[in-house]
Amino acid sequence: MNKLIKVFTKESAVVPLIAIVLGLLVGAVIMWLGGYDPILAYRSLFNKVFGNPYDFGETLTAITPLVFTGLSVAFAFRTGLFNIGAEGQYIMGMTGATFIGVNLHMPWYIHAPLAIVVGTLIGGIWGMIAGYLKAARGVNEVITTIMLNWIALHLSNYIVRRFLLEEGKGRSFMIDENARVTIGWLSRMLDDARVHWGMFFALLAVIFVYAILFRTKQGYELRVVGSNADAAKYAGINVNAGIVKAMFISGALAGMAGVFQVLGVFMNQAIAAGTTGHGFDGIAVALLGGNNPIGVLLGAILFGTLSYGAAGMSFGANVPPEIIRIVIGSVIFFVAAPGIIRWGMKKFKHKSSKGEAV
Amino acid sequence: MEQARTVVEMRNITKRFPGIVANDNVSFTLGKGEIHALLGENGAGKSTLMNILFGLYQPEEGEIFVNGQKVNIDGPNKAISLGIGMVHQHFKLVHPFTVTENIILGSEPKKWMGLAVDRKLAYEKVEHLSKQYGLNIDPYAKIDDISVGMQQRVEILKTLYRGADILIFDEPTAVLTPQEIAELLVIMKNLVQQGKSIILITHKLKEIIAIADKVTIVRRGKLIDSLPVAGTNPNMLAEKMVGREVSLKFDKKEAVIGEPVLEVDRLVMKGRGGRDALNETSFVLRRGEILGIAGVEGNGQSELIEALTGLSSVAGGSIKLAGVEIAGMTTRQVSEAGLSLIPEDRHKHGLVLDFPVRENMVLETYYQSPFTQNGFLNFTAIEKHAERLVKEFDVRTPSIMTDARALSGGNQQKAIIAREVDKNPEVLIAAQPTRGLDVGAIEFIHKRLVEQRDMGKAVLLISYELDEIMQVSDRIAVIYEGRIVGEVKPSETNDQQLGMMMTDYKAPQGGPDN
Amino acid sequence: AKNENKNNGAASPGSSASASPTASADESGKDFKIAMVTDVGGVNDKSFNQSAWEGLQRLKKDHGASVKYLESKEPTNYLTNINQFVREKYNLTWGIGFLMGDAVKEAAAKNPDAQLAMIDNVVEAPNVASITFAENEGSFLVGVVAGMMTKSNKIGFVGGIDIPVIKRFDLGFEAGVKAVNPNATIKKIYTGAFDKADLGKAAAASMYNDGVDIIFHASGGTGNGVFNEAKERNKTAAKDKKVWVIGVDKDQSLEFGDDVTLTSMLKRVDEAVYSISKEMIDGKFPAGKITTLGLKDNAVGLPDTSTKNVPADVLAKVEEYKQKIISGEIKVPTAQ
Amino acid sequence: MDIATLGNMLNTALVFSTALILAALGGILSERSGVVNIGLEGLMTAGAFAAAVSAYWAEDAGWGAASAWVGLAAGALFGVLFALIHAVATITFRADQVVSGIVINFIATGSTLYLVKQLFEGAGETSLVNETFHKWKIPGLSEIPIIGEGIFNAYPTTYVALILVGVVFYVLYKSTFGLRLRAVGEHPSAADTVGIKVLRMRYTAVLLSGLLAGMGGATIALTTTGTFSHNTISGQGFIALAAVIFGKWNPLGAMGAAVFFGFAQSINNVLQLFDFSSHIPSEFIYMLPYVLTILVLVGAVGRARAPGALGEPYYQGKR
Ligand SMILES: Nc1ncnc2c1ncn2[C@@H]1O[C@H](COP(=O)(O)OP(=O)(O)OP(=O)(O)O)[C@@H](O)[C@H]1O
Ligand SMILES: Nc1ncnc2c1ncn2[C@@H]1O[C@H](COP(=O)(O)OP(=O)(O)OP(=O)(O)O)[C@@H](O)[C@H]1O
Ligand SMILES: [Mg+2]
Ligand SMILES: [Mg+2]
Repeated sequence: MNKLIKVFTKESAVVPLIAIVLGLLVGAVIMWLGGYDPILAYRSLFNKVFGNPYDFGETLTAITPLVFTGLSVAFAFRTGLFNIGAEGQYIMGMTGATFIGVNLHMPWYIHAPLAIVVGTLIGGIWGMIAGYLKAARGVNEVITTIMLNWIALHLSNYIVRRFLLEEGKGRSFMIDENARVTIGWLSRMLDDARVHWGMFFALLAVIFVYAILFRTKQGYELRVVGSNADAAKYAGINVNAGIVKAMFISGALAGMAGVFQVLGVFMNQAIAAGTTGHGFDGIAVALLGGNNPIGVLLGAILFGTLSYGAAGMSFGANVPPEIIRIVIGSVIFFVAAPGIIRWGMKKFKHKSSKGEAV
Repeated sequence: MEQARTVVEMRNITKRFPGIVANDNVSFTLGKGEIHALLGENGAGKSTLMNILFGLYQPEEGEIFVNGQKVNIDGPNKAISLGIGMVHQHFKLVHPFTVTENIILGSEPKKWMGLAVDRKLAYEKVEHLSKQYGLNIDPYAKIDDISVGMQQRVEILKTLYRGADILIFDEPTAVLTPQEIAELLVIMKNLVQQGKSIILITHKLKEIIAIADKVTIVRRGKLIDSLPVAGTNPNMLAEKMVGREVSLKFDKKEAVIGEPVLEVDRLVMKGRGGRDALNETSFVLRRGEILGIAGVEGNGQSELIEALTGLSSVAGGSIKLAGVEIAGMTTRQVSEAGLSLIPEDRHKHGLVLDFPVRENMVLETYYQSPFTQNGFLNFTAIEKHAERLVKEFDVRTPSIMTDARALSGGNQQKAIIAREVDKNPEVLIAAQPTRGLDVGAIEFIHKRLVEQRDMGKAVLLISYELDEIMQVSDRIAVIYEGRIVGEVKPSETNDQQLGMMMTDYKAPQGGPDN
Repeated sequence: AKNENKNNGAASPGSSASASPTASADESGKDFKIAMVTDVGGVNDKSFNQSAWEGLQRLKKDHGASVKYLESKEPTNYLTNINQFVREKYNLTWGIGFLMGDAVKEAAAKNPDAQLAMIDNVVEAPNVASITFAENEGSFLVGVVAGMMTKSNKIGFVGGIDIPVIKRFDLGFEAGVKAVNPNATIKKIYTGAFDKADLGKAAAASMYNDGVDIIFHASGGTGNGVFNEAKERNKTAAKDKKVWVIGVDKDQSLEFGDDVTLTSMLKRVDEAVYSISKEMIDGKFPAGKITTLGLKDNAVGLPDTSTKNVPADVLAKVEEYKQKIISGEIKVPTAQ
Repeated sequence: MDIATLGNMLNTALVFSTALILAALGGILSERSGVVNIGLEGLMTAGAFAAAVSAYWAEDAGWGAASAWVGLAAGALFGVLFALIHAVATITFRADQVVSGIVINFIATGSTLYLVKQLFEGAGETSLVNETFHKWKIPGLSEIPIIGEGIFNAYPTTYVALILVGVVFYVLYKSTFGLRLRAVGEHPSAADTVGIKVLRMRYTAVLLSGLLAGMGGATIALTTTGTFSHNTISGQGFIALAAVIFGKWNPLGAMGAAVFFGFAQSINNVLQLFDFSSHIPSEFIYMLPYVLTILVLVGAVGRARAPGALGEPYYQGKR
């Protein structure tokens, strides 16, 4: 509970809020300089997200994978590992889910859960490779995860082409109806938006990660390893096993992001030329959320909302959607360097007190 | 010695840190050719005052005069140009660099129009300086490869290289062996003879009496007294320092020795570079006794600890704990078998500095009931445990939710001892348990070790400080090059004899000349 | 107001090539809103997305329709972007590119009143017009050019990703080469990407080093690297060692110059978008129909600028094969 | 595989490696001073953008062959500009260095594309530069078998990169500046106490890393693409980061890693051209460079030791 309260204490709540405002301001100034109407742009963004049930539902759908990849990166960070490989784990999770979804035919209460479990496991294993190489051979996980991203992309393309391809479609067969995790009634309520159970799993994952990290013996161990590996060794904790476990969990979380994109959104996997960037965005989300599970949730909401709303900006105000990356970047910047905000506030206070003196 | 001319005068210095006044209107005067001791408890503000003189901190109030001139020391550069040099409490050495590189850093001899470092000239200069002051340093050695004593000499050379006339030594002897301390004192005397002035921070009253001309005492940031050393005695200094009477004599009951509990037999372990770090080390530890392992740092003590605790595997020999073979067990198994360790490096090995005290208190027992139930941490139990230990061991912390990093060194150490002792081990290994602590804290910790002994536990005290070994141990084993070379009773030996055993003294060696 | 133009009107670079004279502008499309959604390649992909947008811009110029596009940043956007237009009651929404198939299908099913059109994929729905191209036919013709003009008898093909559309280019090209020059060998490299010029450059370098003198690329932005490598070589190469690239989708000689561009395999996405949109304006929207545009429709083929580098006899041969394909005398393979 | 093929492969590898070498050198300088730089991708993006735009303008203004050099300089300058953000955030305001690096990546991709659209009438790509760099054949040296074709018939930027490897090596290990820089990255307070301006050194290093990574990005625009668009830089910055670590923060090591990677890429093309290997599914060939990198790392002995103070903001008086 204490941590929960900490999140909402003064300093830690005010700084992000100011950061968001400043980030939006930076975006506004740039738009204004470029000859666009920032007010119209932000209004369009807001309308795109909250203007109708459909887009609201789709925004939720856009947020969901970011929660998972954000948690993935944050979890690894907490255990002292920098997982740049959420991207690859995401793809592998996707492939695992597609494989089960396409190739098997079972009742829904087995099929969907099985697809989720298999995809998640494969994402986890993909993460574990980097963990194992670090534990056993001392290979820096930053390099291996970068390399494994590319390997995952091509490997999954191979699997789709070789085992799952629907001829002439450039993608796998559609997954079995029973493997889908869409929520019919909610989807109908939201004008057919592609909402799915993944978002509830995302919320569960937030709680799960929080509980694991801060409530369980396992998480305690992993945090000790992350914070001071030497002390962990002296305390009799198996550091290498910790690294492998942590990367497994991290990978599994990223894998889940991919799993639900397949089972809830696309229903198939395309042969992809490149990665979607959800894994990299996960790094940003994790950092935005201060590597705290609840922070990650909030970060993903912000990130997802802005990204999804960007299309509205470009539709309603003809603003190039790239601007939103500048906004997000600025928000993270101000969150990460609270010194700037404090410095600014001090200057501000200083000035106003000077003003009074005069 | 000529009549002391004032070289440094610090007037009414005040320095605040968030929540604390580290220096409260402190004045300090250093005469030329003087060795001036600065004495005070942990956290009294000694380092802070000296860091101000060296330009690392800026004081909120006060003035500084060097050689009669009012100066504004806005950075180390300024201090260096004023002829001030500082040997820091925690060495400021770049470990992957060589001795020479460390010494010349910042004022390198140059060649090719300043484009390149003139290494040849640098090595020559360092060699020359080292000879001049009798420091005997290998200019080509990497810092990583030399002993702590040598590292300190590098620090001294750094200041001399920059032409310092005023040298500040911040707890220089805390990490040295008796021999090294003796040598250092000689070096310091040497330096003042060559016209340097020295400020010496130390917790060791003996050293002050032995070498200092004047002593200034601070307590909780405030100046208490400044007086000539002649005419003082350790008890008087200690009392001024803590503000109450302290007994410097350490009393303990006669040990009631029981059956053997830790039997180490011909332990062999390979060290770095293939040489034997432990070379058939054997000894026996019995219930109700404190066995002190005396020795110069680097003679296998660290490896011995690693072997005993299962951190590293041994190449041969056996370790029996209460009759059970523990060689080959994991660290956790060893711990469960009844062995506790107070590690040498509290920051690196003893604590997770970014965790609150609460979580540090269960670092080795978190997985056991009642701290973990069904895989979940039981914070009620953990908190109760932490509260109890904090109280029992007088760990001064604002709360058990405070991060360990925020505790002072002494309190960090108390927290570790609380944790280890509370595990109720058969054998408690205490490695350098009082390094860098003030007399009050040292007293507290020593008492706890003896308490364990009196409860019938066995304590293995590994220390580089002879005083500590002599005071606390019931029996002393001397380790040299990975081998126990002799065992003595404290009452039947003295510093000289021990010192000789520790260096495997055979013939007189060429020490620093004077 | 300035920015309104950026999306809605101003010609993007290179679009003037096929624009019809402005004089003929009428206002028949004034009340029509037509939009397109790009795939992740974006509207400036120098390929079908850009070509499609040029078609729409021409439509605006000629007939006063209001046109707009949205770029998809990731595959989840396909459907939401289409829906954005459908909800805004656009008269026609185009899904551009093979990858959009599923999204168009979904949107069409959920919005039976909306009119949609699809480029490069087939969507069987009553309210969708599907347009595909017989890339294999056009590729056959550039294959004929390559087969007749190679000096080394080694010809290269650089593909993006090994997917059905690209396979059509590949196989058509191969058939064309073999038809006129059975002895020529064809080296193929699939770079695995449509957006990595460095891979294109490396692939081209390997091929040219291997003695290849003409490369046909069907690899989007990856092809920039192919052109770049060819240009580099021609800078220093002796006259008889000159190497060539055959461009794709648009007349790439306009961008990369005719000193390296032998010819291009045009794929008139702009024409298709323009004409189908016009049909919609005129009330003749081919809903539910699948249109495959090939040589007979002049929707694929060689640009007029080919005369610069391709000798008349070769062009004559190309014309001959073109007729044979149209007449059905030659069947160009589409897939293995 | 004959001798000529080997030379050609090396040549191709070097084209690919040049940008990686430059960016990795930048990464080394920054990280050696104690500042993590995962913003290399963004810095390269900034460099590629500025290079493509200014070379195009210079060409338009009739500068001819000098245009490419103008582009290279502009790329370097723009890299510095973005590195300045990183420096201010991490050094002055002590922001988390990883976070700041990610921010650089975001802002660089976002703002360059935005600027392209502003400058080129809404287009997502700059117009093609014709006056890009062209290969220079070094007379004499280029006649040597294998390495003649492999190394001495390369783009001027490749020569620049190779020379810079030497320069950075020299600076790091022989010069006063390098000694101080490494000291700052290993133990800033040690450096501080001998009067080295820690923050100023770090600023210098981070800005230099922007310069080099910017040049790296520019290289890609000016030798490979001739334009700048959203995917001109796609992952090279991260590969360069890997090269920094792979090369153990040593310029020669990083160069080795970068060339190795380029070589693995060119093997990948050559494999597709040989009959014996044409049956291997192409996906496995694409994976090759990445798999090889991991295998080499696994086989390599000795863990890389990062600079001691890497990632830690410096506070004066911190213990
Ligand atoms: N950088 C700092 N930030 C905040 N507080 C500090 C800092 N440095 C020192 N202090 C505070 O100032 C007080 C004096 O610290 P200082 O290091 O000068 O003590 P000391 O007398 O040198 O102790 P010791 O004998 O342990 O070396 C400490 O209690 C500490 O709380
Ligand atoms: N960088 C810092 N920022 C804030 N507080 C600090 C800092 N460094 C030290 N302190 C404060 O200084 C106090 C004592 O620290 P210090 O390390 O001087 O203890 P010590 O008793 O001297 O132990 P040691 O044996 O480690 O020197 C602590 O209360 C801590 O809060
Ligand atoms: Mg201290
Ligand atoms: Mg101190």
